[in-house]
Amino acid sequence: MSLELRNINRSFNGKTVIRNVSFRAKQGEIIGLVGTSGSGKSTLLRVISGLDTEYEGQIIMNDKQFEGMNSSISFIFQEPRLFPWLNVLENVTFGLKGSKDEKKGKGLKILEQVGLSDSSELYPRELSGGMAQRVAIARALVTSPEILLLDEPFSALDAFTKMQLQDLLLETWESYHPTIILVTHDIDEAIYLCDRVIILRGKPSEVVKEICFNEPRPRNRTSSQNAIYKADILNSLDLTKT
Amino acid sequence: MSLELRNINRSFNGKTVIRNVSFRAKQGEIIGLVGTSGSGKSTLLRVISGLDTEYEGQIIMNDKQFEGMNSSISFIFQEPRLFPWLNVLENVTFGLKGSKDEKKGKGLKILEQVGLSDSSELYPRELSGGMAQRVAIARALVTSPEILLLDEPFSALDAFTKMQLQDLLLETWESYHPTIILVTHDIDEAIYLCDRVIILRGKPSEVVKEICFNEPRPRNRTSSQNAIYKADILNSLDLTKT
Amino acid sequence: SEGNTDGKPNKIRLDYATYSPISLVLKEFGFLEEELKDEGIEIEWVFSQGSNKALEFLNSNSVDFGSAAGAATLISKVNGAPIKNVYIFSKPEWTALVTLEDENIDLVADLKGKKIAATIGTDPYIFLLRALNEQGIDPSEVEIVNLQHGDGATALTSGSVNAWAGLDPHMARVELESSAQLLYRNPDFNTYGFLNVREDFAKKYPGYVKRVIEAYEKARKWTLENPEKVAEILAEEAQIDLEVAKLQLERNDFTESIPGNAHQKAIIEAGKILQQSEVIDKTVNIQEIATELIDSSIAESTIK
Amino acid sequence: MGKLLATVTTTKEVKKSQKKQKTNTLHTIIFGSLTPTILIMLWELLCRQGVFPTYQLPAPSVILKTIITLFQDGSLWTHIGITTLRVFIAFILGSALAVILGSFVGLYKKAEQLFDPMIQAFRSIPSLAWVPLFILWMGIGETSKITMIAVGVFFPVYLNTVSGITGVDRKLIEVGKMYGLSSFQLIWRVILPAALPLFLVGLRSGLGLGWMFVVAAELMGASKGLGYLLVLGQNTLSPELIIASILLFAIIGKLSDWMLKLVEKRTLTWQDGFVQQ
Amino acid sequence: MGKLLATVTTTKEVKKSQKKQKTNTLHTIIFGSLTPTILIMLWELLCRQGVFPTYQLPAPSVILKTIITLFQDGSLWTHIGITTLRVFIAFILGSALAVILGSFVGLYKKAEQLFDPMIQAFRSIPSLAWVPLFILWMGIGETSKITMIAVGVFFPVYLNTVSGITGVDRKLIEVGKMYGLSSFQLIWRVILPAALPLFLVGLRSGLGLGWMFVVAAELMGASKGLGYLLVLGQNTLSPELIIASILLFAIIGKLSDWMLKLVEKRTLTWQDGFVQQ
Ligand SMILES: Nc1ncnc2c1ncn2[C@@H]1O[C@H](COP(=O)(O)OP(=O)(O)OP(=O)(O)O)[C@@H](O)[C@H]1O
Ligand SMILES: Nc1ncnc2c1ncn2[C@@H]1O[C@H](COP(=O)(O)OP(=O)(O)OP(=O)(O)O)[C@@H](O)[C@H]1O
Ligand SMILES: [Mg+2]
Ligand SMILES: [Mg+2]
Repeated sequence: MSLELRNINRSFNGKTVIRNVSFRAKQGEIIGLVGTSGSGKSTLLRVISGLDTEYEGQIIMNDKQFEGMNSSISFIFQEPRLFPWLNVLENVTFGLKGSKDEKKGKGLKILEQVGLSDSSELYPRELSGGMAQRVAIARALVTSPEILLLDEPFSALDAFTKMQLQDLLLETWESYHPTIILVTHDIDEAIYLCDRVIILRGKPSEVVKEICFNEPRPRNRTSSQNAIYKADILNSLDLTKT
Repeated sequence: MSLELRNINRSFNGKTVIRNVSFRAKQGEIIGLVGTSGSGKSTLLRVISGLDTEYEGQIIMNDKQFEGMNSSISFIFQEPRLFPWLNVLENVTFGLKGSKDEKKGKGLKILEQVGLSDSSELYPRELSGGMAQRVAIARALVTSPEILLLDEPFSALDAFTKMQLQDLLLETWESYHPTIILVTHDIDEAIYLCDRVIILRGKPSEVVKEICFNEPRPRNRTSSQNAIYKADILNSLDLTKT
Repeated sequence: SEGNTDGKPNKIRLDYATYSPISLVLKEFGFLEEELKDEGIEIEWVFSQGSNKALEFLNSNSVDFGSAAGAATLISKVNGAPIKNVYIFSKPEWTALVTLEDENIDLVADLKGKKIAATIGTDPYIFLLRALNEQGIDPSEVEIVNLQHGDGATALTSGSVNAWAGLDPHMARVELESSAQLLYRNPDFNTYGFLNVREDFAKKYPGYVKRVIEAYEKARKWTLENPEKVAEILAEEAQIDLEVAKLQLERNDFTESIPGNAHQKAIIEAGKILQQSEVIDKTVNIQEIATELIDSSIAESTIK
Repeated sequence: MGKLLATVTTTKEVKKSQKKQKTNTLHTIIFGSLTPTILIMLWELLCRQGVFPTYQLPAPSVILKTIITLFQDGSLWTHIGITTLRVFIAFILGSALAVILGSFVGLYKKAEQLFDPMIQAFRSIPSLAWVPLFILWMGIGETSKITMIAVGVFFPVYLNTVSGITGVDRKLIEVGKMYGLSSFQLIWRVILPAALPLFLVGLRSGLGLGWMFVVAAELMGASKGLGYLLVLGQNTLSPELIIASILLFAIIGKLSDWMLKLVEKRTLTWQDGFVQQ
Repeated sequence: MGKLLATVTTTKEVKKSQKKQKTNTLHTIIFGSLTPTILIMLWELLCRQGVFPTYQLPAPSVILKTIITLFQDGSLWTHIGITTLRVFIAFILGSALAVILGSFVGLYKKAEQLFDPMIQAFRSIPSLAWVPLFILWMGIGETSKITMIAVGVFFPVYLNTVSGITGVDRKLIEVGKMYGLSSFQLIWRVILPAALPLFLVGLRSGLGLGWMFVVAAELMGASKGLGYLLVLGQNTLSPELIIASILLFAIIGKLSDWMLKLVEKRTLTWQDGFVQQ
């Protein structure tokens, strides 16, 4: 599904947070969204998801204007947002349709992939921070959505687990090419995963820069080109320079 | 305040999570705690803080055995844990004693330092993820505790803000030399901030390695020595090797 | 009520009630206050919603004088209440059997197999049982539905029951405003209005019991002389129509105020019926208790 | 139903849109009084048509006349005043006791084992049942009346306080503990605010029950008050008095609840809850 | 107070330690019956000493005898059975209606404006006031009795349902919406579970009020039931019958509450709340 944002503006209590954000994501593209804390990245994802309707501007999906909810979108929120009354497996299969066994099968498979097979019976209060985040990731990926909105999905994971899950995301992408919008503050991650990075800056924040990475995937995590990209992005983020 | 752990064991429902963890932190030392997701880092901090008393082993502070709570410890939890009914300033000054003006003054000063002067009147539900985390950091630092327990304090921050706050932590440390235990999954961060990194691994997890960094602070974020350290830590973390 | 050393109460507490018009008159004109003003005795008035409230107040030492139906007083006495009857505030015909015109019930005998509302243990209930008894109908041949007095009236007029053992002023009101009519009346099956005093008070301050009775007498005389005005007072106090109040008063006989044999007989009859229906324990000697309850001496010596 | 899916906004934003609605307050009031107005009109009509005879169910106009009469001879204010005062005092006392006991029971297992079983047992005893006992223990003065109403207030407040406390997020309590708060401070600064939503519902429930207990209270030798009016109406079979007092109960009860609801709205602005569509 | 500071553990761990306590259940029961036992012994003593005369407050032994007599002639089971049945049916009906109406009012602003003001007004009308109206509308059969009890059950459940719903964390609702849940599914799968703690307190409050409304219900022409026993006791001025029925109310009310409490414990194991010391 292709996705286009046209002149999105969003204000809270009269204070504009996002101004005139426009970009287009082709079907199957992975777009990174980078910006300092409080620059409106989560807000933008909420606008795209349809959860927030108090914006100005247009959201266009597959060339049709779109308002309200769309069940082919999955959203990994910045917090895990697990249902405390469901255990890990039930949380993961929450959005699945079909027979009980089918759901259970799919759920267990994805739990295996995020490394939580042992924990399928635990309740959210018994999970570590990173485990909860992995459950949230599993819950979003298991429904095979056409558009994936990821809000810092790997932030609570150690370097090692993080790499595994980044690769899991790429595998998922390989299998049916969903469109992915990935908010991240890990620039290496953006460079490793994305086709393009959009940088938000300013108060209210606007798109200040777009950087395309054309290397074919799978990419090298430590190529020298990466350092250049990284410096470029960090430079664009730096608020001290205007 | 010096801090020593002796043979700490902790089980949940009969399953041992941490086994025989012992280490000693000198007064004013900054110790990093690194391990994969679910390896018991947060559990260990809870044991040290006194919130969790169902452990086996001993905690010794300033050479006295210690049980229960100790108000000279501050804890930044893995989640922001802000009080939803208090605004940002009130959250930050929650643990302060003294006159109203005094508290407000201190609160505003630290909010300035974490870059949230504009947001002192906002309620937690109006904050972005990174802003909430910065409020939690401010709340912990403002009381000038003798021991600081930090559980992935900078995980929700963009690269740029993260660096600023790492420097803020070092400044705080310079001013009165608290003992700091820092759980992190950002290895660069550990190398930049810590005197020593302790690596937890296994199920149940044990201390598998300690690495000391002897460079004087402030350190260079991109020295070549760092890459070596980093490879070393990543290697120790890698669960595929046993 | 806590006495001084010289056998004088600080305060006398009386109840007043819409079913005792004399008490309303007494309160309205303050005869007793006037009488006892010089002695510095305070008078406190307590409103009684019904016989059993008045008796509850007496039992809990919340009032010194309480107005209740004879039968209710008897039941309370059987249960051991330390009270005695010293005065009769009226010979009321406050209860009768009521039906609606279109129920086609003309005789008590027609009640067989019908639903009748009554409040168990109260005068209307005793009246119903005695009326049935007179006709040789066993209580088990009718269906007695236990309803509070006012609810019985509502149940009757809305057709939930066929008949109702009614009580004034409800009865007067439904009579005037609906097609309800009195099926059977018999003033002698009513058990009189008893003014009771706590034994404790009577023992301590016999003189003041007398003074209260004197004041009641004064109010009674006034009542007899001014029926119109009494109706107004009643209508005002009970928030009912003047017409209803008048009808209710018509059925009250205020000529006899000294307790005596007639009263004793009435409550003994009531007591027997109550024993039959197991409201009062069968082993109790009603005769004895009735004699113990009614003390006519003070009234006799006060009223010539 | 589909509409529900449309928007979720935070309370703050709703406030903004409520500002828009301020001009629409009138609209809300009109909307809110729609149902009662229709019902009352229907009722009047049916009475005029003679479907309900007056001795059973008098017309609203008759009831209004009764209220106006009471109002004109000045006794209405006395009745309302005394009952409101009783409920007010009892509400304060009852809920204070409920908070204290509820906090103890919520916080300490020993206190729960000691008190809770008894309190739960008392909870299902009808108000009328207390009347003779209260008269016995406390006579028929204001003490017994106020105690009776306070009993009504007590139970819902108690129950909600206990539940509120045991439901407070452990995570927040831990923060309080890290700052070395004493038990009292912990209750005051963390547990009570966090339990506030449940506690406020308890207060509103308790107030409602307080109004209900007025009748039982005023059976104990009252000669003034709304409960007295009601029972008088029942004892003298005047339906207009009964219904007039029911209406007065409804109106005053509604007003008092509305005040609590305002407090609730004020104190819970921080809640990031579900927003109605 | 200092003890409170000691430990906070999660519910799961407490369960473990509760296993230890299973052997101590006896201890808990003994502890819980401590207060009532002492009170009853004191009461018996005072009665024997003649401090309370029997016509006011009969001794516990006398009351026990009354209950045993009722039990022996078999009527006790009828009284208890019929009242319990009424309360049970009314509880189901009343709380079902409360959940439905409460969900609508909680979810939709329009529904709130339309119904809530009226419901809040009705909430403070005493049970006794309904009696004549119910007889008028529904006669004196079981319908009016069950409706009366259901009215009592309705209000707390309604109030807590509405509050529960408006207090559900917006964040969780958003997750439900992202999965394209219909309004009904959203209520069933997200809102109700999340509002469960408040809702369960409402149920318990409602059940308690149901028991209280039994007396008013059984004023409407009952010839059996605990409320009937109580009113009979009041009409025939027999304190032992009054107190016997109060005791029965207390015991059965407590039992029914205990069952709901078990349900509460079962369904709320996931709660990560404050743990009593
Ligand atoms: N409900 C709200 N009410 C008021 N202000 C809000 C609300 N939600 C977000 N904001 C404001 O909007 C701005 C952007 O927030 P947003 O959550 O989009 O930031 P972000 O880019 O995701 O930051 P982070 O990286 O820290 O998560 C912030 O300044 C925040 O205070
Ligand atoms: N309350 C609890 N009940 C049961 N198990 C628990 C509980 N808390 C933690 N655990 C288990 O203990 C283990 C360690 O958890 P902990 O939160 O300490 O991990 P962590 O090292 O902080 O991980 P992360 O980096 O993901 O935050 C996990 O396997 C978790 O499931
Ligand atoms: Mg964000
Ligand atoms: Mg952790």
